[in-house]
Amino acid sequence: MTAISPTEQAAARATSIVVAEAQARARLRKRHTLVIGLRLAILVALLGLWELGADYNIIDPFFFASPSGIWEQIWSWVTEGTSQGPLWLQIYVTLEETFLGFVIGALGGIAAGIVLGRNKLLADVFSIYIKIANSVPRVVLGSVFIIALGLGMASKVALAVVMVFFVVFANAFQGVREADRAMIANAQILGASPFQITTSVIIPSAMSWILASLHVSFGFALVGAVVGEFLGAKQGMGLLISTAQGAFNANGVFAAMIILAVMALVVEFLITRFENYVVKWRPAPFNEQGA
Amino acid sequence: MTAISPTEQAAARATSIVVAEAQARARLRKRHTLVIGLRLAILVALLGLWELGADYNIIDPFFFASPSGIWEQIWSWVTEGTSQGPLWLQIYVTLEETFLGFVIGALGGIAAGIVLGRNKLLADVFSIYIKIANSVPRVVLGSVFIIALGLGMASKVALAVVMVFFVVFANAFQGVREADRAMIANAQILGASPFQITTSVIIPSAMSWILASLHVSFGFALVGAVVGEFLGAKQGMGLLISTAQGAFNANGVFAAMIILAVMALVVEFLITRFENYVVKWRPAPFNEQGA
Amino acid sequence: HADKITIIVGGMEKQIYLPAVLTQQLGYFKDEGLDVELVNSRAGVEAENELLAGAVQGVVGFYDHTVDLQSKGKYIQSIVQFSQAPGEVELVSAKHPEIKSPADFKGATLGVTGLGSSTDFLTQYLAIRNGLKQGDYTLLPVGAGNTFIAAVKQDQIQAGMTTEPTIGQLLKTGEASVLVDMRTPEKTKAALGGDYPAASFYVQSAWIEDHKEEAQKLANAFVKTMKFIATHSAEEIADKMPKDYYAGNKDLYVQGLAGGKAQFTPDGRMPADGPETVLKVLSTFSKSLQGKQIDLSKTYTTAFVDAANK
Amino acid sequence: MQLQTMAAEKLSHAAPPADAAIAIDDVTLRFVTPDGHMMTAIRDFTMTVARGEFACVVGPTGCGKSTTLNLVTGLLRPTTGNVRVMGNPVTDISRDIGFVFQADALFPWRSVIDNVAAGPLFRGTPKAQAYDKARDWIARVGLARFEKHYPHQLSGGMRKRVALAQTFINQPKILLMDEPFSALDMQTRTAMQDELLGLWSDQKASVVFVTHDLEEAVALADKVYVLTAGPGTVKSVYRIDLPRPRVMADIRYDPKFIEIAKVIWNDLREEVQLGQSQGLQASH
Amino acid sequence: MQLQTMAAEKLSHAAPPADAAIAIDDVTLRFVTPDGHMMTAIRDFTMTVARGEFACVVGPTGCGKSTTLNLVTGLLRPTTGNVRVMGNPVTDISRDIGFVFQADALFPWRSVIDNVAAGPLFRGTPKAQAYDKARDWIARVGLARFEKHYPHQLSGGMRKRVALAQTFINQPKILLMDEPFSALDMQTRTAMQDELLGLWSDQKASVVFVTHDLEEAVALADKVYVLTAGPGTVKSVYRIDLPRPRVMADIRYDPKFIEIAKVIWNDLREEVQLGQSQGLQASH
Ligand SMILES: Nc1ncnc2c1ncn2[C@@H]1O[C@H](COP(=O)(O)OP(=O)(O)OP(=O)(O)O)[C@@H](O)[C@H]1O
Ligand SMILES: Nc1ncnc2c1ncn2[C@@H]1O[C@H](COP(=O)(O)OP(=O)(O)OP(=O)(O)O)[C@@H](O)[C@H]1O
Ligand SMILES: [Mg+2]
Ligand SMILES: [Mg+2]
Repeated sequence: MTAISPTEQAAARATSIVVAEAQARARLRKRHTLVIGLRLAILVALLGLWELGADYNIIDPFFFASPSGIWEQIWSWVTEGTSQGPLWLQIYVTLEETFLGFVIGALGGIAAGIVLGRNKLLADVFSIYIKIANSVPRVVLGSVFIIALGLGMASKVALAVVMVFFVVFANAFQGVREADRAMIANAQILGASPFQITTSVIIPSAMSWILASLHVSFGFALVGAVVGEFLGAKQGMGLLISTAQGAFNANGVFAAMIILAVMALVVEFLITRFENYVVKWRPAPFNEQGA
Repeated sequence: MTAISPTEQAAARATSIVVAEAQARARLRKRHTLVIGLRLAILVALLGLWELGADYNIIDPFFFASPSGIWEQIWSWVTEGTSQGPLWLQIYVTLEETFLGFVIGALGGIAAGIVLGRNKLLADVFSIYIKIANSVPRVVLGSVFIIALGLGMASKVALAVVMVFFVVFANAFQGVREADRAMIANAQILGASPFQITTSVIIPSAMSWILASLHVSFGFALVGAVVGEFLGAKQGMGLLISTAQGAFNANGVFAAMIILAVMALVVEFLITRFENYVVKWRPAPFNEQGA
Repeated sequence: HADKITIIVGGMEKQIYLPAVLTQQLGYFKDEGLDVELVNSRAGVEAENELLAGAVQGVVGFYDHTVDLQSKGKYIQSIVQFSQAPGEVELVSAKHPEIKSPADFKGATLGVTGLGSSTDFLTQYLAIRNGLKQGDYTLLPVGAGNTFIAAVKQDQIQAGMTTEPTIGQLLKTGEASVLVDMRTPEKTKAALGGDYPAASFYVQSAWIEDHKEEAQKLANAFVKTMKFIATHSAEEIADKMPKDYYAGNKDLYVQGLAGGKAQFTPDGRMPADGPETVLKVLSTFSKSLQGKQIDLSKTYTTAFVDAANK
Repeated sequence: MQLQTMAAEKLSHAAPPADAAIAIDDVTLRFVTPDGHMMTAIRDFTMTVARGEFACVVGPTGCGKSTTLNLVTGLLRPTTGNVRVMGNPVTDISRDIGFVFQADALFPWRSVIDNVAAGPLFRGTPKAQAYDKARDWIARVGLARFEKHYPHQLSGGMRKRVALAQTFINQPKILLMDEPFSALDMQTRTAMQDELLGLWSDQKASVVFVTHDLEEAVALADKVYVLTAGPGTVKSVYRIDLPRPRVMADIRYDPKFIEIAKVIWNDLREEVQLGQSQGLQASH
Repeated sequence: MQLQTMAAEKLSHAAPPADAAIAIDDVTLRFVTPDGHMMTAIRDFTMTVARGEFACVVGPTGCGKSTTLNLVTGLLRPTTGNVRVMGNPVTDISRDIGFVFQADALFPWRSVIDNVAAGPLFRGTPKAQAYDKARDWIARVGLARFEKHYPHQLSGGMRKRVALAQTFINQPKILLMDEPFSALDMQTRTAMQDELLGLWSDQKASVVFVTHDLEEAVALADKVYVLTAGPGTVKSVYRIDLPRPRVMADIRYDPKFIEIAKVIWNDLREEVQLGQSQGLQASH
């Protein structure tokens, strides 16, 4: 052992911290690669099994399609268009309906959740009617909407709205009710008006509730729009599925569903982005924390 | 003013407390009456407007039925049975499917939510697949289930399951992620195994999340079962609706929906009961607290 | 410039409604100066409701709806008749060779697309005509397409009524065979005792009053198409249809079309005894028709077709 | 001991005057216990804080100190009796009050500066001004380096200081503080006490200050309330006549101070022991 | 001041021996701050607690005391350096440890008795036995009447006592306590201190006790660690040689005690002042 001067020691320490932090970053990167790798592995394994199953007729491709067939179908839609026009138009139509429905339903759900969550009397009186409305089969509602709103975009949007509304409402309502009472009291004492309490305490604390419901309800909005298109439409992914079903084109049905899934994932990615931005104040769980 | 002895004073105080508490109880009772009254008033007003609208043909009863017509329809179903057999049998069939689907979907959602919520790697890898599955239109799934599971109860239950699963999963997952990290750490230090942490910290703290999703998802299970019956069934409320629709019998469609709503409310009542039992430890919000 | 006319088709890809899309594909609407928009809706009720609500101008669907709706006080009229046979086939599962005619339906479960649908009434009519009573058999609504095939495969139905392309699909795999064919007028007469007008183009009676010109133009376009069908081979017709409608298996589509082409009327005209047959079939089973007086002459008109054929 | 020679003067209970800043008049408050019974938290409680007065409340743990403050804010309602603030009955949560909660009540989604600026922003102060003020107060509680941190990134004592800044910034006329300094080290605590006294004398505020540190109570207060154990009620009230301005770092060595503290301490000790034996009794 | 004549002996830093109950060896821990930079919470931190030793930690607020305890429990991992408990590197959260958190960590859905019984139940003690033990400990902390209450129905001090009972009932070999008594009144605090000392000597436990009350630290400890402000590191370590058993109610009047407290106080004050000026500096 040789003696080390204090400055050397300090320098050594600083180096070791830099090294430790670089290692931590490398670990994070490695983990990210691992996650992507595992996801891909699962995807490849599933598709491989499916394709094999279809080849050996264990999974009847007549009913359940096959990855290669689906791919061909998508390719043909992309290059040659669908019977209803170009593929991107179908996607655009469905996406527009879904988006409108999602936004209206989510905003409505959040607003209703906050209003009823903040006012016990209103909640006691009206929540029973919301429960009733939620038990109405959407397919039947679909027909009612078509009668009332016609076969245009409005009825699909309405159907997407009712798919989204209840999920978001339920969560927003409960989220509001769960807001910490001490924090509300603190805001009140600091001088917040009821409206300010809502915007600066209630909404931030209900945010993770609302976001959780948004994650699941975009898929629901998509389902609503597609069901609406099923019931009657001249454009859209739902019609594409309906036509494919009618023509025993399992590949077409699954191809359309995969396109829907990709749409959902893109929006999901955006919601997650938004979520990370909104809840960046949140502490990491102890076991995931590391410099 | 006459002098009062200390004992008299104490007695007077005790009395005034008893009086104050009796008053508080009376206020509670009065509020309950008010809520019920308001609910009924809204119901009566809605039905009255509907009936009037139907009478004066503002609301076309051919499309939107009328309360009196609905009532006659229900009465005729009750007394004479439906074309598919007695009404209670239809209710029973649908309720059984719904219940099975609800229980399986909810348990599955909770289990998946807890497993993925507790394990970051699994969550990172699998949640993307759950998102994809959630974007599959349920109507398409319906025919896939009928192909795979036949036209019996299984396919309706499966449809109810997929309606329930995602909502419950999303909430259970987020609920688990929200569990207070200090509390988890405390349990761990007190000697809890991972399983004990799950049962005694994670589940209780995710409970209000799970319950919120159960409220909304029973309605969804009902919708799933009914849609399944729409696609093909021998019995059930869905078939009743579909038959009534086919016969342009709007009263029949709405009557069936009202029966569904009543079923949903009964179950909702039971869930609320359960909720009150489970979360009785919860502090009342400051403004609703009172002796 | 003409107003936009919206027409609901009860399944654009279905062969029985083929004239609708074909007219569009052949450009006959444009030739007439019409701006027609076709909307797909596989659930029949939606189409009728929309028509009655006035949101669309016409529907391509089964003629029997005009009769049924009249019993409920709503008047709609077929102005062009596409087919004189239902285009439906009663298939029997290969697992049940013992069923050789509708007379053997006793104790069997029979697949129909939906309760109260045309397939429901036709199936029951076949059974009754062959000496059975209601209750001797069970009806199961299984829809069309995949679910129908699955029901046959899983032996949940022993026989069932459906249309192309489900027929072709099941025949191809040999899982079912034809028991009663109602795709040609001759065979339909044999099975039902008369012509059975099915696919048709109908509109609200009130609409005709103020839209005679449009109605005529529509009739002209459709009649041209009916003639095209009559004078071209199945293959030539299939070539005109969007590729998605036969998705990779064009042969089967052509085969089905060849077998069913005869169901189409050559001129769009209502077969003379057709409406009666329909009324007979419906009034035997449909509760809403019982005890009601139906004026068949208000359910269709040949005026426009006649003019078009001139 | 000769009370009359002392600066601490034991006051007798009396109905509060109408113009007091805070007047709690013969209040009883009962809670419903888990087994459905009623539990009296405080009983026959009477307390008056005049305008510009600094009152400290001491008493054994669980005797109802926090409950008393909650009554003043309007977060809890008395079962019987009534509470007035600035002469008006308490019906809703008042904006004139500043309240430092015993437990953490910061907004976890707001950074330190956003937390501190919350009050002025709620009250309509322009943004720039509110943030300037907030920065000033953050510096006063010694957290300038932590402006952008979120509460969960702070230590317990730092969080408490943020809560203090959050309340002080509003310069409330009535200031309620529930054990505000117990998580602070002695030096920081002294600095905060000085800050508090400064604010109090600048604002002519009325203060109710709950603490377990009797010396702190005596050092700060005009008036010390000693509560009884069990269902809390006022056991005795002492007026502290130590001269002002008081310098926190020195006052503890003042012989008058030591004497007063001793007297109140004896009074308090009885109560605390009683409270403990009550707790133990019921264990059998 | 003559250090050699005193019972407080300033120890020099040295690498910890292998058999220590707790050995923190040259640890640095950095957090990511909101603006993405790294902030050093503790640096070059070395600390050893022998088996059966009672160590107190004092230091200005925010200096890294809680962080140090979290390192020992395994809730936080060091950026560099390593931490050993009972000779083994800390990889996971250990069951041999008892930890009284600075903030509330009770289970709000469990009543007092269920909270206290949690530890034994988790560790597989039969139910009846666990509840008997829990009842005993609840009585010891003076909460027998509140067995069935839920945490939100208790006062702050009561909740803290439940947390103490919850930890003590497990009779841990290593006991970490983060300002456990700061919410208690003096009398209750003394009782709890006696309870703690009893437990410690019965169990031959090793204790790390964080407090802001220097007198409390000196009264309880074998060894007092004084931490520096800013990124915390050990400034000095004092060995307290006051005889045992110590009686809490009396020890404060022991002249030796007063002397020791004074020495450490001077040492600490420097740090605290430094910490404050740091906070103020950055405000510009
Ligand atoms: N929501 C509640 N339900 C039932 N009892 C309650 C409730 N809140 C408080 N209590 C009871 O009221 C009493 C007084 O509580 P409080 O919080 O006012 O005490 P405290 O004097 O502030 O004590 P500490 O010094 O420990 O903070 C306690 O016995 C407590 O158990
Ligand atoms: N998650 C975190 N992210 C960033 N900084 C943190 C985090 N947790 C703690 N810190 C910082 O680490 C430092 C030490 O905090 P710690 O809680 O250990 O202090 P402490 O000595 O316990 O103080 P107190 O006496 O106030 O409880 C503080 O400056 C704090 O801001
Ligand atoms: Mg308190
Ligand atoms: Mg700390």
